[in-house]
Amino acid sequence: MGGGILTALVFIPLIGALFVLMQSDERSIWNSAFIFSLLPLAISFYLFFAFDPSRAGYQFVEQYPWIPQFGISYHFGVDGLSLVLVMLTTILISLSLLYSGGGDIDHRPREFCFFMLVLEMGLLGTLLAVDLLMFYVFWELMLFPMYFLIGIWGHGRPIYAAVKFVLFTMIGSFLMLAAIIYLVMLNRAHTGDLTFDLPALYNTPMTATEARWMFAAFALAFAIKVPMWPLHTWLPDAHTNAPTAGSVILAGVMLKMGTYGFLRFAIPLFPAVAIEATPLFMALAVIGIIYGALLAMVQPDLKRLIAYSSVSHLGFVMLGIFAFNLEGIDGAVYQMLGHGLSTGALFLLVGMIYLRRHTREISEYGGLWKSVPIYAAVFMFAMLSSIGLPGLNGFVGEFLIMLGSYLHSPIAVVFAVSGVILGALYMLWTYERVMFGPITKAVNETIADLSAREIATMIPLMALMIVMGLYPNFIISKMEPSIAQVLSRVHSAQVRIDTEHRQEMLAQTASLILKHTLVAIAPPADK
Amino acid sequence: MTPFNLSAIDFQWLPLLPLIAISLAAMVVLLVGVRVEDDETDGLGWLTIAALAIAFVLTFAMSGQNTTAFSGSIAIDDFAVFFQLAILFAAAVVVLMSLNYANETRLPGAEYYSLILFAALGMMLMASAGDLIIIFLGLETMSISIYVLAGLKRSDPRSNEAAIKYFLLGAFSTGFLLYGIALIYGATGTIKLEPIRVALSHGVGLSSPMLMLGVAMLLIGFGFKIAAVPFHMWTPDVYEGAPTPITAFMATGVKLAAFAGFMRVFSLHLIAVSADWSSVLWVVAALTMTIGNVVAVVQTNIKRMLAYSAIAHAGYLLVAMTAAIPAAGAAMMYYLVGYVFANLGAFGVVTALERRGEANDLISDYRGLAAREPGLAAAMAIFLLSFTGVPPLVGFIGKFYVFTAALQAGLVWLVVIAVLNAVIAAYYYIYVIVAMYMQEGGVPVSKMSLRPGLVATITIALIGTVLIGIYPQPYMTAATTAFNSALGLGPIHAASLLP
Amino acid sequence: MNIAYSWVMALSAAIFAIGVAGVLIRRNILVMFMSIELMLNAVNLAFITLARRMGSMDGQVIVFFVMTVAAAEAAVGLAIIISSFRNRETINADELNLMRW
Amino acid sequence: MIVSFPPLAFILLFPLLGFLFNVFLGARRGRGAVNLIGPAAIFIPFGIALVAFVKLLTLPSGSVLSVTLWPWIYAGRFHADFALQMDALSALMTLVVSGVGAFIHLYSVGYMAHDDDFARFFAYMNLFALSMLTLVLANNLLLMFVGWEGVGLCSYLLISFWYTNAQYAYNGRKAFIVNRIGDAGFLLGIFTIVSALGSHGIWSLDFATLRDNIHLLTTATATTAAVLLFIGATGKSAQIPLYVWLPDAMVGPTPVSALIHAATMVTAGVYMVARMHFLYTLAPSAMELVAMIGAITAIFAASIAMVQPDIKRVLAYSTISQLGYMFLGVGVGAFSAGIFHVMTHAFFKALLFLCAGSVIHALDGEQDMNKMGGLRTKLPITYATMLIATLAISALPPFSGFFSKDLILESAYNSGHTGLWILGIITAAMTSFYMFRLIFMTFHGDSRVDSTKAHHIHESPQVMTIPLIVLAVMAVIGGWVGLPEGVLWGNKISQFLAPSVGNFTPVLQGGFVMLTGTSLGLALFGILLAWYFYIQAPGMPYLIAYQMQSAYNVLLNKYYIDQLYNLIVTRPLFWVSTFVLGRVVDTFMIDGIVDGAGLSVQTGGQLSRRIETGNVQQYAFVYVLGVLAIVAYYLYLVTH
Repeated sequence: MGGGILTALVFIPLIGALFVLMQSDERSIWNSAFIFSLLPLAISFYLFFAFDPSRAGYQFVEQYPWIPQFGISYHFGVDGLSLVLVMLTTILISLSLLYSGGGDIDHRPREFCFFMLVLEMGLLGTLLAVDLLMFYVFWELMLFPMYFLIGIWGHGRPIYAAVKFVLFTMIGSFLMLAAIIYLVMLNRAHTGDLTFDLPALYNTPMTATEARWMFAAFALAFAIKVPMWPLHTWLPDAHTNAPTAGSVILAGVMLKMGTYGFLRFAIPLFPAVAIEATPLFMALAVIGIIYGALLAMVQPDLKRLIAYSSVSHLGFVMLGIFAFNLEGIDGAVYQMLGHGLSTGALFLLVGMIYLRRHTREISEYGGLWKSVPIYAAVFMFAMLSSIGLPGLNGFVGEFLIMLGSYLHSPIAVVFAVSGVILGALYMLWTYERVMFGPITKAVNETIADLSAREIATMIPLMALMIVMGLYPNFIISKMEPSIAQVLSRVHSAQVRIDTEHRQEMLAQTASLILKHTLVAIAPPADK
Repeated sequence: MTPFNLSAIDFQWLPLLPLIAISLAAMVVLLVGVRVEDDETDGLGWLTIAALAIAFVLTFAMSGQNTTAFSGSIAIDDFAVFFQLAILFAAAVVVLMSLNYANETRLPGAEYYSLILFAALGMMLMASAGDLIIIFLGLETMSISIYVLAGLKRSDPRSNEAAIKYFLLGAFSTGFLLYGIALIYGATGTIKLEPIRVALSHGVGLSSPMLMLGVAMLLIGFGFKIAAVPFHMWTPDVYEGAPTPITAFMATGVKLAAFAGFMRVFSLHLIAVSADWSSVLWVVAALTMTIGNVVAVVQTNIKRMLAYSAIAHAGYLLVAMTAAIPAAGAAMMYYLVGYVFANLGAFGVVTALERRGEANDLISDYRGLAAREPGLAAAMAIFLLSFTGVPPLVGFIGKFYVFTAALQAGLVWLVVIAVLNAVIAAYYYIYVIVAMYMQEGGVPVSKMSLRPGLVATITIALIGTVLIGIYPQPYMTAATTAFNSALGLGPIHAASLLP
Repeated sequence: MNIAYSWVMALSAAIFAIGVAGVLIRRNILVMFMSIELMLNAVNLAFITLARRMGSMDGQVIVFFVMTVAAAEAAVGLAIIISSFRNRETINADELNLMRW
Repeated sequence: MIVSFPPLAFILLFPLLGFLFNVFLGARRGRGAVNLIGPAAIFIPFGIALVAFVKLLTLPSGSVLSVTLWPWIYAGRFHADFALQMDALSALMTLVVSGVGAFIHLYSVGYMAHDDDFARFFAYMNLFALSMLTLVLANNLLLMFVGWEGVGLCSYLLISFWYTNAQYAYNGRKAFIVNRIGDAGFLLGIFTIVSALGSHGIWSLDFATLRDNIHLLTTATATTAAVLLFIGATGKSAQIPLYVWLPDAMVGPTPVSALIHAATMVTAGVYMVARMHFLYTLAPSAMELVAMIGAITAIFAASIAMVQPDIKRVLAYSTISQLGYMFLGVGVGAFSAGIFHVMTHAFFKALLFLCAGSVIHALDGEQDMNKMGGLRTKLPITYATMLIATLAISALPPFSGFFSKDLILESAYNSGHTGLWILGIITAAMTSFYMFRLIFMTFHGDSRVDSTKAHHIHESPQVMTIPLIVLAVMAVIGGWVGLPEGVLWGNKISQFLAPSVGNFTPVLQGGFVMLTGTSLGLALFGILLAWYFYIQAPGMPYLIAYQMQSAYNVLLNKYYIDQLYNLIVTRPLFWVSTFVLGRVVDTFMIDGIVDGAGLSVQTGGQLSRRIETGNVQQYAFVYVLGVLAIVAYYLYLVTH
């Protein structure tokens, strides 16, 4: 038993949120919110060091009955996989609160902090829940705070973006709920005991068809979150219109929930189907890599650009996951963290400049280095980490991903590396247009360089980027056993698969997932 | 022809105490109310609440008895008790909601409150009917009172129109219901439900045209009350025109009663022929959900929107009904409880914006509400999210429960339809939240502090919506035991419910 | 003899149908309401017939209930129609469409 | 034998410290501190490198100094350490990099004396030193890649050092992107090796491990890997087809051109091939490719160099050409010869650039040789040193270039690549021609300098001239470590490098006199031609240019390669992204479907709400329709 530490971790933000609601003056709102985000950070640090890497299973487990009638239990646990993402979450939330207090959020700060902290609760709960229904509850819970963040504090067309974001995600998650229930019923029908506990459901006997449908439902929900091509179109809108902190959390943490879902649920629950679907997902991932990069290249809006670059980077993550070997998945998870940091940093930087100039149009800038050297330097740093310069966090992930995928399918990597090239291309080009050249607009000559608060926000990120680039082991060693566990399920399924049928099954899965994505489902004549 | 033997009937007054209490209270209120001015009717309101409270206690005392009275015409089982308690609670909250409203809009207090009581009486009667006649009587007692209540704003043409429409169509569908009763009677030779079940389970009159038509007619009759497509047409108009608390009452009390009767007859006593009606319900459910949601998307008036959402929710309930398994029954009962809470809350908020003369019931009137009345907006948001089915609110657990039951019965496609509908539903519910939180304008709210009744209503609803969602087990157990008691199974261990 | 019963049942069905048709066709609310009463009476006829055929009292008892209820309904219905007439000065179904869509 | 030698770490430490100092304190501490720290950060490593070198000489041949700093990437089965090693090859490269680098840093003190961004400049320079030293000292392919990309980054930063000029910024990006393309190939090469060896259970990229297990690779795999790695080399070392960035890189400060784009970074490709020689020897066809690309690049670049008016561009193309030689060398299997040329080239080409820089410095920024001439009196030291360098690059004995280049050509011939050898000697002639063209146009004849600048032409300060002299000395004697076999102490350097890069085993022997004779003769011919054109008959070049207008333009515009790339790569890429993907797929198709779904719901609602006419009779009508439907269904059930 974990002595309630995970409960504390998840619900302290909620307490904080309620506490913030009681605050009246702006200063104390920001301070209390920040402090309440520091507590989970501290706890997650403790977890990180107290975590025993030699054990693969869940640690600090807490389990109490919640809805016994359905065998639903209040079940928290942390393993290597969730551990690192919990770290990422707590860090980014704290930093974005720290930053947002500096003037980025000019109205209704109380609600803002409230929703940020509720969001943190949702995210942490999603990561730590071991019970499927608990997971679903938090999965939905994290949706709405973000919806409010985008809708209330967003710029441009916030409402369109917020609603699009919610509906897009809901289609997937509702179908996933149906799949969850179906899976549980199936398990009950075979084993006789009714439980939503994830480990208990791993060995549910099911026919290939059932497995495919359920995998499709899960995969759809997660693929939308990731987002995988072609389900990505909500992302640019959401990012472009979201407030800075919103974008940071959205790109930094929320997208990872999709990939996390694949690793934690979709793949271990239905390994056989996952293997069938590998070519499809690898193809989609590679398309996403190149597609995202190419579109990022031609975006006139900084945030849209970074949004599309996220599509590209998450494509790498998916590629690594579906390589189905330790190197690939290690890399994928590492890339999840790395992308969280670098993209988070980039969004923060864009927010900072937006705060000064109230535009994100690249064409509005140029020659900024002369007026804001520190900003330019920090931006350069974040950019280098984002394009995967060796020695920084980005490289380790990308390298391992491509290595792993190469072992699985070289051709995929041959295409994927073009993503590396294009990544450098659009990032450097953007940097060139924003920072280099003569100052074209007079306003840009007088903008202020980074404030102490802003620098304080960036320093932890940059430090982590270096550490993660030069000494990845202290993270990889923590997460590898859990990843190995996931893999073992896949490999044991691999053995069972008859390569003869794979192509034909793949085709079915593909068409099926396609049908789902197009939401073209009509009831058959008979029930 | 057997001679009419009075002594054959076993007179048991005790089980009827709650009903008697209610009817007495109704008359008292009516008589006292004659002297009361229309703008100071709070006293009557409290009197009504008191009566309902007493009835509540008495009914609660009945729980666990599972007896019948009047040679099976009245069933006093936990099923009945469950629904009656819910009905009484809903009625009480509606009265609470009406306290200020009745004064502000100058409703004739005496008639208003006594009719609410009479309606409650009819609803309770439906819940504990052991006999098709009692169903009919209860239904009529309820309906007739509601007709009047709907039109009680005499000066308001919308109110009149609502009343007329409801009345005409209601009477119209009563005809079908009765015809159905007649045919069942003809097919099985009895109007008592228990004998009907026995007869059917022994294969009497199975698949005889008369029985079939009877089932069809009953289905239509109930379908009208629960506003199932295509018998739903009256709902939006009546919901819009009726005084808001009465709309709330229709959305909660009437729904409860109608489903009580519906389940009593179909899920419990016509279960032997479930194959015949569930296939129809499959289609009806799909249609009801889809039409309700799709049309709700384009509504601009929040009461109409809620009306369509009520239709949609009836659809979700019908999904469970289609499953026709015990678990589904319990699921429906839980769902209804949750739905009642959320609805009372939502209509409470709608009432809060209403003022004499001006309805303020356009969604655009809700713009910027969060800025002016954060608490009110937050409450509304939570109710709407519960409708949407967002965890951990009661609406979500209800949907979860219903889907579980449906999937047990193998209604995968129906569930998929329901799920997709839920997404459509999310759109229009969220749109109201958009208006409240992300837009400017709208109308000011008159001081909530002057409307303690309303505040109380919303608070109660809020607590229920959140609490029953976070800690649902007791209510699930209650629903389960209740439903099984009516099955004659007695209380059953929860888990063994799922076949 | 049984023939007779089915004949009567058919008759009641016919009357019921006529009632329905009346509701659908006649524009005057009062007449519509009368058609509804016609439906109810058709049902009554059916009840009595069945009761007689099966030799049970229930059916006949029901008829009394139905008649009572119908009376109540009539009273309320007329009241509603009148109060509406006060405001709108019409009892034409077509003109009662303030609320739609 | 492997000897642990922790001080190696300090070779990296000091540039790092220098970098950090210049970034965080440089601007605040002021010019004095920077001018001290910046060069010191590379002089000290030079010293350490010397010590290490001596230690290495004392040890038996073939031994390796090494130090493991920390375990770097241990993921799954794959593992790579953050570890350094110094064998003969690394030692030589380290010395060249830190030595030449040191003097160029010194030179920069003078060169940047008037630039306000000195701190940033030295920060970049130190960072470069750090990356380059990491590259040459890395003990595994992956860590080498870290340095590999690091130098690319520094090159990008330094090319666009004067960022306010949009063109410079563009050139910097161009350099980085082209390098990235090469690096992509490099990565794929790494993956190929890992996956191939991995199937034999070997998951390390240590050079030692690779060398011992490389035989496990099939020839096909080896070839693939070798070629992929070579793609990386073509990017870094500006070979066809990825050479396009180097000429544009000349917009950076001249010391940068000297250090990065002449002496060190661009030779990384050669170093890599030599480092991986065991792989290449497994893949003869890959070697053929390397040699061929090298030879062709050499003559191709030389031909362009002959007509360029910009002094630095001439040097840039000559660098490309010389790199071609080096690849020719390693390509035919004479790895030591290639590295030997790397070394000598580092001396004389760095010197050439610094001299050019000194000239440009003197003419404050003028780079067009048509606006120079007759400077030898004004800039005596520069003239003298540059002349030495020119003689060295023209491969005239006893200057350093003669020995290394001749060794390469000789190896090419002896290994049976007669065709490539011919290309080589023709290039030799061209080289001496364009180099002396440069000398003559710059220092001889009568001055064509703008009157505005003419009056204050001055020799550079000592801090700049000393490096010139030092390098000049090296340019003379640098080649003597590799005398032809049998002459005096013979070819010491090849013997020294042998344990690292293996011996060159020629197919056919001798012909030394003939070979040297021809190349010497052609070199002299080139000089004479240049003398005739630019001293004797100055009008002649223009006449020829006029005569062969088209050919001249082709050369002047560098065979229009840039335009070609722009046309077939860049433009289509942007068009596809903007219109095909952006407009059609993303907006129209995908979002179209999404919004379409929403819209269809909306319209569905609008339509179906119309049923709700408000007319109670129509409600009843719908009601009855429902009734009929259900009744019909049941009658159907009954009858069937």
